[in-house]
Amino acid sequence: MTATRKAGEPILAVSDVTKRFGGLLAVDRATFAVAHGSITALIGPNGAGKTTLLDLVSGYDRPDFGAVRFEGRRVDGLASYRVARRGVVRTFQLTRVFAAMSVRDNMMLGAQRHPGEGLHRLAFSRAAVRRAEAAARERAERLLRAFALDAKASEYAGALSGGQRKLLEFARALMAKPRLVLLDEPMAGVNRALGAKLLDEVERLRREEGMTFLFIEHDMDIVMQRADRVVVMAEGQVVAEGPPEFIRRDQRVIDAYLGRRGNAA
Amino acid sequence: MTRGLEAASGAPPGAPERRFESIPAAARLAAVLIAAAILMSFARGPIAVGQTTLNGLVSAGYLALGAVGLTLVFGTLRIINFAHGDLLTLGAYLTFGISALGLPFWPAAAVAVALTAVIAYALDFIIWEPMRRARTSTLQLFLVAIGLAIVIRYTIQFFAGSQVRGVGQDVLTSVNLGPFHLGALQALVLVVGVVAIAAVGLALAFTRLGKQIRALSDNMALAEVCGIDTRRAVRLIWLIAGGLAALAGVLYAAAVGSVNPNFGFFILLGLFTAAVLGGIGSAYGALAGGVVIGLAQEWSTLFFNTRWKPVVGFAILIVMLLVMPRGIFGGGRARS
Amino acid sequence: MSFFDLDFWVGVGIVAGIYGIFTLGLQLNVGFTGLINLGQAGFMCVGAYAMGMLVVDAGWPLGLAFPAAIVIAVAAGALVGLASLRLRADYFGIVTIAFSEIVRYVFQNAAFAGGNQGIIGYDAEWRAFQSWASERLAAIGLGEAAEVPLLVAVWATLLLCLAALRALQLSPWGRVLKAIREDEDAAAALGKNVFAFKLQSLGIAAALATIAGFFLAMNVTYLYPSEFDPSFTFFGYAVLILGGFASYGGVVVGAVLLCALTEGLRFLDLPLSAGQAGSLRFIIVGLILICLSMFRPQGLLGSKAEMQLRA
Amino acid sequence: MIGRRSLLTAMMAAALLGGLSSARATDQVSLTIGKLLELTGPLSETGPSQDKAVSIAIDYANQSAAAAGVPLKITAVSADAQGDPQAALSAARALVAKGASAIVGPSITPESIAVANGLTIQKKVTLWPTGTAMRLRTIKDEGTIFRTVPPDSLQAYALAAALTDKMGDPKDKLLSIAYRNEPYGEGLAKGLVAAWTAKGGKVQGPVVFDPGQATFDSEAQQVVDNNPDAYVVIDYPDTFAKFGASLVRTGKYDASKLVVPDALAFSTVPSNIPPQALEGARGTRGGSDMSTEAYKLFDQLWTKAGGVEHFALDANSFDSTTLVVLAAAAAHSADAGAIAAKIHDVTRSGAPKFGPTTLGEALKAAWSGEPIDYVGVAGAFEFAANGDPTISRFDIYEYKGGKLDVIKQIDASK
Repeated sequence: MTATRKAGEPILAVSDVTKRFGGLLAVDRATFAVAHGSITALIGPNGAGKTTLLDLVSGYDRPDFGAVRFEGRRVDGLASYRVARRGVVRTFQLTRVFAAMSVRDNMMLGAQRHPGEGLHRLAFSRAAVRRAEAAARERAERLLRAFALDAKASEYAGALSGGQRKLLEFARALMAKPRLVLLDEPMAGVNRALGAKLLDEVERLRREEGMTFLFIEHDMDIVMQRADRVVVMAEGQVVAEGPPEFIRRDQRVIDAYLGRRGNAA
Repeated sequence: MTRGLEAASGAPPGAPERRFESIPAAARLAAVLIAAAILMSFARGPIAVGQTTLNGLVSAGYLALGAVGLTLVFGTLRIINFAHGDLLTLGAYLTFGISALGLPFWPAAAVAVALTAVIAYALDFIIWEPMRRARTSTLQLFLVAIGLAIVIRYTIQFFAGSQVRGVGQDVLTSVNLGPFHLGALQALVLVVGVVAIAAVGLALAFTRLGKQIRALSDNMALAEVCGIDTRRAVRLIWLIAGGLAALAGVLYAAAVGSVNPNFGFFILLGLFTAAVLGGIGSAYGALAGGVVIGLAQEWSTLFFNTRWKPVVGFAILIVMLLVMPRGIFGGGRARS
Repeated sequence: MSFFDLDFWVGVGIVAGIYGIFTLGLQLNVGFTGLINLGQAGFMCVGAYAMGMLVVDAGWPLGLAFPAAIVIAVAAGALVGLASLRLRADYFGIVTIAFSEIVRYVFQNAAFAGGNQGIIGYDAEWRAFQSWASERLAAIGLGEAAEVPLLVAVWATLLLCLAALRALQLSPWGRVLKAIREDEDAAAALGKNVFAFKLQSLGIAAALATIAGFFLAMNVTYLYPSEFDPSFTFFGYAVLILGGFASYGGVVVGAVLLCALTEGLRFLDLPLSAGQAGSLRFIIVGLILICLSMFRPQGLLGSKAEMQLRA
Repeated sequence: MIGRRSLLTAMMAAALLGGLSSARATDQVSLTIGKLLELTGPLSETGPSQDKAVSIAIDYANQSAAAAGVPLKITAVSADAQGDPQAALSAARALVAKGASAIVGPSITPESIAVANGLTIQKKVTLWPTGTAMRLRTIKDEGTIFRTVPPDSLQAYALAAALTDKMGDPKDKLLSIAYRNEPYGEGLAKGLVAAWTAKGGKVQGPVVFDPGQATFDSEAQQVVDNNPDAYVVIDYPDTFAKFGASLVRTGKYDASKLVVPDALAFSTVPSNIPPQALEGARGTRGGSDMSTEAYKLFDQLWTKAGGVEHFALDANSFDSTTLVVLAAAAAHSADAGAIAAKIHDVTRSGAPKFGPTTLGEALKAAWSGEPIDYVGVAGAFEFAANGDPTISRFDIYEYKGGKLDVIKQIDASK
């Protein structure tokens, strides 16, 4: 399911995006681009504005200034549910699963444009609803198996461990067949082995379904091995952008992020 | 009750209430009210406007005092305390009970105010504290408040009967201030009301405990982090809420002259309107809200048939919530 | 002195059914969408009065006036929702109770609604149906109590609404609703138009309130503003919390138990004055409400696990 | 309070005994009367006085029956209408379930209609509401609803007559009207405006005030504005305690210009109503040629029983209860339908006249089967077919020194 792609045009273009909370300038004229089918890491010290930027891109919050374009069309200012419907799905830093609902139900909520979610369709096109429900259930089962959560399908999501919740939130995001997935520290609290499996799944989805990933990550090993581009933020500004090897040597990055702590990563 | 609900109504990260920020708002409000009064006196004549203003200030007294307790409890503990109106009734009926034992009216009222404060504190100890520890949802707190309101009201009625009871004070002699007239007792109620409002306002602004309470009502989690002993502060809030409610109840009974056990519940929604108008959690807001509601209701009689008076309060409430949800002084996010 | 008087308990069954339908609407809002709707009595007032005025003033047949009244009430629900659904949950609650009070005062003072003289004479067609049905029931030996047809109609409608809401809850639409109750932002991040779902939830609640209002109007044969007092909504919440949070079946059980209890207490024979007995009845209901909310917040049929996960 | 409780337990015992003894005595009739009272909810201020009015009527009837050797034993059961028509219907059903053959109350018309349509018409149980609205007459009650309160239309003429008697010809006289915002007030005010303007009088207002409000100063101001020739305030005692005080405080209020309807008629003014608000005021209430002694007796019974003070229309509840007892005596039975059929026989105009002071003889005469014309405390009751009192004789009274003094009687139908 590869989207129509104008040659060379990035899937996501962030230009001069600014956001202020009272006196605090959380994001300051951030400008960068994410290429189709790329796995881009967004790194930077705590408080650099990474999560705020993700909120601005996903419509969870509205930028004070600047533009966010997804597949060439502006999305800043749209409500978060409209951005999601355009094919941009996100996960949260503090995982947000529907605790009092089963793992399977959590997954089923990921399905997009489900006819069963409209009262009129429920009443009049019951066949379409049944078909969509079956398709969504089949995709959910497959994803749950991929993330080793199928055994827990009928348990309450609230009963899962921190790591399992992270995986569930990620799997749920994939339910929507998104074209761009924004992950906020997907590996936090996930054990090494399961983390590697998750990243393999990311690469498989990029290869087979052409999905693009932008993820916030603190673990430099993962960034260096898995990301094909890196965007570095510090104090609300994008200080550097480029392939991982280039970023490792860039002086600005070292000062802004690595250097300040004195020891090389 | 729901993560969504809790997050939406989580501790409001509004700007803490600094004394300076609230004075301009109070000044702006006073200016608006005075301008409105001047404007109306062109249309309806200064005497009519003056007289209704006096009438409005009398009811502003007990509305404001009743609303202060309500907003502090609502602001800090997220409790939509539907039992608050019945604390007013409790204050008035304890006064009757104590004065029946021989104490004159006003000393009996003082004892009743103290007693109601202690009862409010005890209720927190028995009901609200355990529920807070069990981190119950807003809905459960709201339902307990309804149950408590019914129990208080009908326990009073069980012992005192539902018939109307005269307060036994002289409600007739009136004082003439130039062209305006005001019942002597009403004047007393007005004076006591204004003095109490000022005292509460100053206490909250300048005393250490007052600051703690306002900080708590502004952002409970933040207050805890800054080392405020929230347990003691919460207990104090209940003492203040109960005491002020009882005082408002006594003032109401004295100003009106005769009451039955339903009066507290009947003006409860008026207290809510004042609290929300002023901005939930802000004590100054409740004081200002009470004044605005008191004046608006009496001024409305100049323009509309008096049968519509009760609707004025509710109309203001809805307009305020849609236009200025954080109220005149309010902090916190009113939008989910 | 017979406690088991058929007429009395048929009457209690009717009131329980009316509260059941009314509280199903509350449950949809509170238990399944996370909306604290304190104005349900106001929607019932709009619906019942619309039906009454359409029949009496506009001369419509009941069969047309009743569905039209539902549409009008749903429109009122949408209006309230559009104006206030963006507010914080507790603010929304206060707006809805202010709305229901304004509606009550308008119908008490507005000349078009009969002022505080109320509205009468809208139940002629229903009375005809009732007597026709009574003869049928008498033929099969159930003719004793006059109100049995109303009881049957109320409970048939209640069970129908219960089944419909339960089916809705198991549908994808219901799933989204519950997700919104859990975490609005997460639901929005999955592409769900949270505002639209809340509006639909409020609209359906307004429709259910109107159906309850219809049967209330037929039961008391006279529309009068004090029938739609906020205390009706509070009693509805007591039914909800007794039956069980987020459980439609619980609403039916809660309605029967609470109505049977409050009405049954009328036969409490203590050496007290009438006034004291009257007060005691309410003290007992109040204490039940407090104890339930404190010690069994999930009520009878609600799920304790869900409550804890959410707290 | 204590006095009443021991009284109550005595009556409870009597009820039990009554049940047993009926088997022994030849045809001892054991009548149960249902009290449908406003004990909780928005009208709960009316409950206690109505409860007392029916209780003292029953005690007085029991004593009179015993003295006259009439084998009739009366007990009471009560239920709470809660100020809500649906609760009133359920309460009425509880009363019938507890054995009530007649129901005294409820106090507002909406509840009366709900109870009538839902229960009493079908069960042939007589209903004695104190609500006066004409709406009650739009339902076919099949002779089961009787009212001892004069209908609004008649009382409106009585008020107009009382005003004319005091101020002379109404032509160009300014009458300021205020009423409490509920059926009783609205109905009477409409009738009065029509009656007054028909005679060329001018009307100011009506100022409508909401009973739930705390202060009435602004409303009171509008009543006394433009110095009207007279005021009429249609209200219940609980709100008038506040409204009257507000009127006096305006400083421009002259109580002698006030005329009030029957809801504010008390033999002695309750303590929470400021005396200056009524001193010199006039009023109307249902009357009869025995009014003075009847009210004196009623007042004695009321004071002797202790407890709550007078409230609106308590004499009417007293009369309703007495008429039910008389009808039961005439019917020799406690059956609801039999009682309903006998009401007209105990209030037949032209038959031998009896009153509260001669209740014993009335009971004996009724028991012996002759028709009688019982005249109650609150007026004579020749009931029309629809159960409303036809005789329209009204007392016009004046308050002097906190006491009610009947100064004149008029016939409002002329």
